[in-house]
This record gives sequence, C-alpha cells and structure tokens, in this order.
Amino acid sequence: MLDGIAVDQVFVSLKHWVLGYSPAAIEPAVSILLTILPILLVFPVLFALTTVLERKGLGRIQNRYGPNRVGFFGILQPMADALKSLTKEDIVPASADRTVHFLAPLVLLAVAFLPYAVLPIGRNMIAANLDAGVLFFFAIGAISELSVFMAGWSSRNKYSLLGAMRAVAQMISYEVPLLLSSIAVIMAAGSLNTVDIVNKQAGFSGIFPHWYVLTPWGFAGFVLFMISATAETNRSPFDLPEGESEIIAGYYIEYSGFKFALFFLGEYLGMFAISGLGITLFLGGWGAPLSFLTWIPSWIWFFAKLLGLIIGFIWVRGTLPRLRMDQLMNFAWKFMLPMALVIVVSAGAWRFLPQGVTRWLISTLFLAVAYGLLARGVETRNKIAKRTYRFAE
Amino acid sequence: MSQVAEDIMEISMGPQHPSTHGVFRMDVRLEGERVLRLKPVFGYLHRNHEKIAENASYLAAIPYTDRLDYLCSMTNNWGYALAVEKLAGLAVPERAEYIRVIVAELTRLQNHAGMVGFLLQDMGASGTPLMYAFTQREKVLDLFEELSGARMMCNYMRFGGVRVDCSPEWLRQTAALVAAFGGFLDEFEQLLTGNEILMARTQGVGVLPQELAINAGVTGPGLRASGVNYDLRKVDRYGIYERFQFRVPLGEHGDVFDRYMMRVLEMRESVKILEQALRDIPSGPVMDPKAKVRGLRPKVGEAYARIESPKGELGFYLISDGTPNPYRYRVRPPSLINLTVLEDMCLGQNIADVVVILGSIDIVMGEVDR
Amino acid sequence: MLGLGIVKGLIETARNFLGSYVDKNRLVTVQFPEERLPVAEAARNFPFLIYDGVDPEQGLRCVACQICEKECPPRCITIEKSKDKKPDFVGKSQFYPAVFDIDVSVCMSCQICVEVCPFDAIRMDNEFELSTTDRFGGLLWTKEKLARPNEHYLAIHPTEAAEVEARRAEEKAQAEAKKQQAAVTQ
Amino acid sequence: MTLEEIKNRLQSGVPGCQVELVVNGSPSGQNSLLIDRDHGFAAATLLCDQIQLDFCSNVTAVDWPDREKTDKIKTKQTVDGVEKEIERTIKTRIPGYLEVVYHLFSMSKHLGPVVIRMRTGNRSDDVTVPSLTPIWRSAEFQEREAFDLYGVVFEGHPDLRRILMWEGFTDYPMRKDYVPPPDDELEGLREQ
Repeated sequence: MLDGIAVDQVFVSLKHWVLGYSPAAIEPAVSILLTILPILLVFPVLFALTTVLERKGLGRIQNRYGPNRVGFFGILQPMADALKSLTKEDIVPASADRTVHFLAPLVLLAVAFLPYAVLPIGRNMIAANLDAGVLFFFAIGAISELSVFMAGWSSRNKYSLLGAMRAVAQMISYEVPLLLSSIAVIMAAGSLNTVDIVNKQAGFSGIFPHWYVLTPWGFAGFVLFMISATAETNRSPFDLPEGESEIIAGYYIEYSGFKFALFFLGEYLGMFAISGLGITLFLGGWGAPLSFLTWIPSWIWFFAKLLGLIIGFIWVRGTLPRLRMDQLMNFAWKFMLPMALVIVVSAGAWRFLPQGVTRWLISTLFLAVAYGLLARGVETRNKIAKRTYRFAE
Repeated sequence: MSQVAEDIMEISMGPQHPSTHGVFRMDVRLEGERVLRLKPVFGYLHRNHEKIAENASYLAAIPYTDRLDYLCSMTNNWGYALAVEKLAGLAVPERAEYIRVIVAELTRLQNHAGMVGFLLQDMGASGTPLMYAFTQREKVLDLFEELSGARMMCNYMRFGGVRVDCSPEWLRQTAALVAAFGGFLDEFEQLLTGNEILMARTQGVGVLPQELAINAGVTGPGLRASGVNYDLRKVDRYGIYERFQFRVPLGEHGDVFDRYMMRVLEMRESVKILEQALRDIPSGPVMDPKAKVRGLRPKVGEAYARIESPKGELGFYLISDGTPNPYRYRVRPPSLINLTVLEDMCLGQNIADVVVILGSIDIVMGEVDR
Repeated sequence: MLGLGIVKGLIETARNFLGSYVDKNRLVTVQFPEERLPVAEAARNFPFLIYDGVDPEQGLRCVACQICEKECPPRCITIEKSKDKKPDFVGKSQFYPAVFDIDVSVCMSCQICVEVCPFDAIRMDNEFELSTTDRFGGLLWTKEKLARPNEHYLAIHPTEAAEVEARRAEEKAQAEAKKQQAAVTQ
Repeated sequence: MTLEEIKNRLQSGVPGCQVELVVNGSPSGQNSLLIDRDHGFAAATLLCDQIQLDFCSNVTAVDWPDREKTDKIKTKQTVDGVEKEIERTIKTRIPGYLEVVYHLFSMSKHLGPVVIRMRTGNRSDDVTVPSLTPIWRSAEFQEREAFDLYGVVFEGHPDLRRILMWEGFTDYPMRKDYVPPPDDELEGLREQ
C-alpha cells in the first residue's frame, strides 16, 4: 500500500519536480503559474460535475430521472451545455450600456477565482499562506456585488434593475452575519491565518477530532454561516435576485450565450469558495473526521466535505420556496445578527470556563434562550401561526 | 410606459410572463417594490367561444366547452349538459348521475393538486411540489383517457347522460387511486403546510374581506376562504350531491394561506365523496334511451344552470328559439369574475405577492377570455 | 419552534429522493422512445374510414350521406358524392364518396363524426406520431390516406369493434332472410 | 319569495317603476321581471338591500334584431256582393332592441335565481342602460364585456372600456348582424 504521506503530498512533490526543470531566472513565475493552473482547472471541472449532480439530484427529489441522454448516465451533459452556450447568439440589447454590459461577467469571474488563494485544499497545499487569510477572503467576496449591479444596471431593463437592487441589498445585509459567525471561530483559533485555523482543529481526543462544529457555539455558528452563505450566493430560499416567477431572471435577464454561462460559472465558483471557507473554519479543513482515517490523503477529505455541502445546497434548493424581500432583510438583521453576537458570547464562555459538562450546559443555554426569543420575534413579526379550520355541513 | 414621477415605475407583467397562468397581462405601477395600481388586461386568448356555439348545434358545442377551462373539461361538460337538460327538460338515469359525480370529483382532485403545485411554483419552490401534484394528476388523466378517450379534451357528457359506460375494471382503478390519494395528501401537507417560509409568504397576504367577496361575486374556494358558507353542491343540490356526506371547509382570514388550505381540505372531502359514490354506484343505462343524439330542438325559452366547478360557480345561460342552434349561449366564467378583486388584494403588497395572490385565485385563461 | 416545518419538508424530499431509487411506483417516468406506455383502448386521435374486404374502393362503408360533414363542429370534413352507386354489405346500392377529405390541422379529434355516423363508416384511430413538415398538403388527408381495413379497427378498439361486428352480422342475416323470403314469394 | 311578491314589492317600493313578468317557455320555469331602464337602478338597490339578493351571479346582453312577424288574420270582406272570409297575412315589423339580463341570488338566504331584464330603446343610437356595478361589483367585468361584444352603454360604470377586443376595434362581434372582416390568410388558404 502506498505510503500515506507520499500520496498526500503527490501534487506538492509533482510541482517541485516540474520546478526543477524550469530555468532559474523564471522559476518564481513558473511556481506561481503551477499553483494557479490547478485551481483554474479543478474548480471549473467541479462546476461541470455539480451542474449534472444538481439536475440529477433535483430530478430524483421530484421522482424523475435527471439528464441521462448525453453520455453514460448524463455525465457529458455539461459538455452539451457548454457547447450550447458557446453556439448560442450573444444578444446585447440596443439600449444597453455596451462596455459595462460586457465587463460585468468578466468582473464576476475574476472576483470568483480570487478567494481560492487562501483556501487550504490539503496539507501545505495552499496558494497564498496569508496571515490575514479570512480577512482577504471577505474583502474579495464583497466585490461580486459590484459586478451584479453592473449587469443589472447596464441591461437597461426594468426587471434586471429590480433584480440588481435586490441582489445588492441581499448580499450586503448577509455579509454581516457571515462575518460575525466566523468571528467566533477566529476568536477560538486566535488567528486569521486559515492554515493556523485548520491546524488548531487537527488534534483528536479519543476518535473525535477537535472540530469547531462539534462544540455548541460552533454548530450554531456553522448553521448560521451556511444560511448566510446560501444568501450570499443567491441560492434557493434566497434566490430573490433571479426570482424566475416574479422578475423573470433578475440581473442576467439580458444575457445570452456564453456571457450567461459565465454568470453561472461565477455563481457556482462563489458557492464552492464560500463552502471551502465553511469547511476550513468549522469542519477542520482537510482533517480526517475520525482518528483511524488519517491515512486517506488530506485533499480527498476537503473535496468530500465540499461535495457534502453541495448536496446540502441542492437538497435545500429542491425543497424550500423563496422568501420575500422584506422578510429576507428582517431575517438577516433581526434574527441572524443578534444570534451571531450571542454565538460570540457563547464561544467566549466556552473559552474561559473549565472543561467538562458545565461548559457545555452554559454555552448551550446561551444559544437556546437566544434562539427561543429570536424565533418568537420572527413568528410574531411575520404573524405566522398554525391555523385550525371549521367545517360547515 | 409613462414615467410619472422619478421613483414610480410602470411595468407590464405579461402577457408573456412565467407566472400569469396563461396569456394575461397586468399593468402594474410600482413604487420600489410596492404596488400602487394594478389594471388587468384580458383578451389575448379570446376566440369568441359564444359566437361559435351560437352558430353550431347544441351537440357541436360540447367539444368546445372542453376548451373553456382546459384543466377541468369534465365539469365544463357537466355545466353545459345540465343547462341543456334544464332547457329541454331531459331526465338523467341513475348510473349516469353517479358517473358524473365521480368524474367531477376526480377533476376537482387533479385541478386542486395542480393549483397548489402552481402556487408553490410561483413562490419559488423549484418544481418539487408541482411534480408531486402532477404525478397524481397524470393518474387521474389516465383514468379519463381510459373512460372518454382523451386526457384533457374528454367530450364525455351528453344531454340526458354520458356517452360511454365505465367498465368494472375502470371502477377498480379509480378506487385504487382514491385509496392512495389520502397518502399523497398527507405527504404533500407534511412538505408544505408547516413550512415557515410558506406561512410567512402567504399568511396575511392578499386578504379578501367577506363583504367584498360577496359583493364582487367571488365564488368557489376563494369565497369559502373568506368564511362564506356557499358551496353550490350544498346550495343548489344539483345532480345527486345530497346523497353524499361531505363537509364544506371554511376559512377565517381570507388570505392566500386560507385559499391554499381550502384546496387541500376540499381534496380530502372529494376523496370522501368518491369513496361513497364508488361504493354505491348502481348498474343500468347511462343514456336516457329516448334522448336523440343529434338534432335536439328545445322549445322556445331560456335556462340558467350552474355547477360548482373547481374554480367557482360555472354557469351556462341558454336562450332557445326552437331552432337546432342556441339563440343565446352565455358562459358565466368564475375565473374572470374572481379576478375583479385582484387589484383590491394587491394594493400595498409588493411585487412578489402579486404573483402569489394571482396564483391563489387560480385562473385559467381559456375560461377568462373565452 | 421556528425551522421545524422546514426540517419536516427536507425529510419529505429526502424520502422521495431515496424512494425514487427503491419504490417502483414513485419513479413514474417512462423513457418515451425506448419504453412505451400501452395505449388506452378508448384512446382517440384522428378519424379513419373503414372498408370491408380487400379493395378500399369497393369495400368502403361510407355512403356519402354527409351527416358527419354537417355535424362536425369545426367543419373539417368535405365530401363530394359520386354520381354512380355501388352495392354495400347488404347488397343495397348506395352512393359512395368521390372525394372525402379531412383537414387534420382543423380536426380537434372530438369523435362526434363517429357518434353520428349511422353506417359505422368512420372510427377514431389512436396513431399519434403524425408530424409532417408540409402544413397544407400533408395535413389535408384524402380518402385514400383515410381508408383502413376493418381488421385495423378490430385491432385497436376490440370490445367496441366486436359489438359493431355482431350488429352488422345480424343485419346482414336479416337482409339475407328477407331476400330469400322475397325470392320465395316471387 | 315568489316572483309575484317581488314584483309587487318593486312596484310599491319604487314609485312609477313598470315591472312586467316575462314567462319562460322552457321546462326550467325561470320566469323573469322586465324592469324599465329609467327606474332600473332604484329597483336594483331595492332588490339588493331589502330582498337581500346580495350576489349578482351573471350579467349578459342579448341581441334582438328587427323582426318581421307575419300572422294570418281572417277578415270578412264583401267581394263583388258575396261575403267571404279571406285570410290576409300582415307583416308587422317589430323594432329590435338590446336586452341586458341579470341573474341575482342571495348568498345569505340561499335563494334561487331572480332574473331581471332591462331593454334599450333600439339597436343603433339609444343603447344606454343604467349600470349596476355600484350595487354589485361582480357586474363590473361582465358589463364591460356586454359593452365590448354588444355595444350596450352602461351609464355610471366606473371604467367602461373594451375588455376582450383590442382598443382599435370598432364593431360589436356578438351582434346577430355582425360580418367578420375577410381573413386574408384564411382566404388565401381556400383558393390553393
């Protein structure tokens, strides 16, 4: 059986092996290229697989097959989609602001690839080991709203304008709970460097890892993180910017052909990036879930967890209807924000209390009380209640 | 589109819009996302069904009634057949009455299931409730195809009975479907009724007060959701509905959630009716022997008959002048009249609710535009 | 408790997801060209004319009485009577249609022509793969394209065809008996 | 609450309102009340408030074009001294009119259809009838449809526009003497 470490470091050693052949003068350039190239290849391929996975998953949820005609079990469907979007005519509305209309998908794509620099995909497999990795991630994440608004505004279409307004409002208001729920982890790990965070979670007590998700405040933080991640990437219960049934397709209504496909690529890459961060912060990055499984290479664990989160996104998309704009904003500011602050308090309590049951009880108590109060607030504000019905003979 | 003030936006929702349930247009004046004014525009699917029926014989009008509310062709046929039977004074044999109740309640099941599926589709659930509803609808349509020859354009009822008798095998399949339908409804309610997002999106949205509902002539589940006890199966007692025990669900708030629950609870009542009808359906002829197939010439006079179609009160008003063609043929379209209150319900709500409110009224453009 | 309804909904979709792999009647999709649903016996699409025996010209049951042309709601049938007559199945000489066209793009397959036809000459076919590129000529079906042997009718609508056969055989027997009686009294 | 009682209530309640019972020949037995259009609105408010017919289910127009009534009458005439009875057919031309029919029900008392009719003066210039939309909102779209397809003008209707035909359309398609414009595309098809 191959020695675990060798397989784990296969890509790192491959890179050094290729570096050996490059002439010394351009060696730093080649090394940068060799780290960027796999990211540019692996994640678009993952995007292709996810589209098939999504359509087959949604299909099976709805008791039907998914695409199964192109290739074996529909595997080549993304090739067909790519070909279709390439050959489709690229229509630009006459009254559109052409340059901004053209730049919007490119800005979205550039911004979508940047966050992968700080994601530790495997043991010392990270593009840029920045000390403020998480800070860099959130700073870059904020630019995608710009491209969405560029698309909405430049198409000069009423529906796309509505979609763009919604997108900007939603992304900004869900940026706050996203940050706050990750603050608890940064506080516990004591560093913004993603590799340090992963190393902090690397140890095992018994067969269970030291993942933050296994602590009460960590689990609540993870749930909050994933809800705001769904909102950040405009996915299902929060897909108001592209509310097909209301404003037809939101900001990318006037895009067709390859630009339309670029928007989708950008959205999926954003989803992978933010799930990657979620894995790094809460699910122990590339760490193995159980102590006796560490022989499996680290990067396989990263992609396995990524696959798990993607299935979660698809599952939620297949089930839930869409929220309304004001409910979305209320939920962000009046439920998620206070909840995130309570998580920070609970993480603090966890940090300074001695080990053992009391620590568990107190932090879960914080969370339970906060959840009860805030949930009742949501229900009374939306006036939702179970109803009984009378019958006339 | 006139730009009245800078922040007022006039948009036209439809006639080509994913959730206007057909070619229906709404001129909506928005301030941000809030609706200030909403004028419905009709006529895109207008074929002048009434003129066609006035130039054709009584029998030839029946296949056209399939195309009125093209989701419930059986109840349309029944409404028209009932009107002509009232006009010409024809009797309907027992077995035919039972078959009419069975197929009408089957139509109600598939229409209400479809309506809930479309309503959730408008709310953004990406097709899952719609697919579950349509799986059941397919089973009902297969039964219609087995019985009348066509899934949606059944052309099944005649004056004085029904065209073809149903075989015992067909009755067994119907009983199997009805038995399984309760299970489907439980699964459907578990997916939807408790869902907080659904409750948030529909409770308190598009409220229709009781007086306005009566005054504006809203009929069907929309009216009963506002708490008015008016179900034609109980009021007019047409056909043989008084032989079956079933209850009429009534709502209190008259909002979109109540209209959704009306459909679900009415489906449960229809299952009860179907069980009783399938249990005691007699044998015998299905067509009044002396009723002539063609060349019906009712005496001079007029008649107005109405039935409880899944959309509301579907009425047929016929004036005969003794010739084989009806002199005046008028359809009272529940979908069109239920739309009278669309603007009243949408004022002040925002644009995402307009789509949901329209979905909760459950219109079919074939019936609105005729 | 907020979120409980959503969790119940998620469990429901998970049950359907797993059920579609396990439970046969959950996954109802039929892969059309490869798998085909059996066509319902009463299914109807477009009408066809029936002829007895082998030769469509001689055996055509239609006697061009034009009742179906009058009763057809969208008026898509056009018939032109022939000048001469030919004997029908009981030997009585009847007209036959020189031209019998159905404009299939107008026909709404409502089968009223079948109902009003007193000579069982027209019945509904259940063939549905009929798309053609030629909008005018291709969809105006002439007599030759409409004529089908009686065996085809027996194949697609067995029970209904059996009754019609029984009735026609009995009529034929009565006609025979009357003819013999007429021959005897002569 | 038979039609007779309603008729008397109307005549007593609305001064000067001519109400006539129109017998319906078909076995459905749904006779109707012909109310003159000047007192139509007052009569309708009485029906809605006092007799609680709170639900106006169906509103429609009917076109009665000019008719030639030919009836044979026997007259005695002395022709060259001999008294003979001869039949002469006289053609009386009955001027046509547009008629609006309302089917009223009571949701509170589950009362059956009360049918009231109003007639216009003729079919060309005097085609106005009082609109009952202020009383029953359900008549709004149906009166607009009667205006659109028959040309009956409803006075007092909040928003009398065409509802089914497009704005530029001038004719009234449901009238008996309506001739549809030649549909070129269809004509072309016939010659081919």
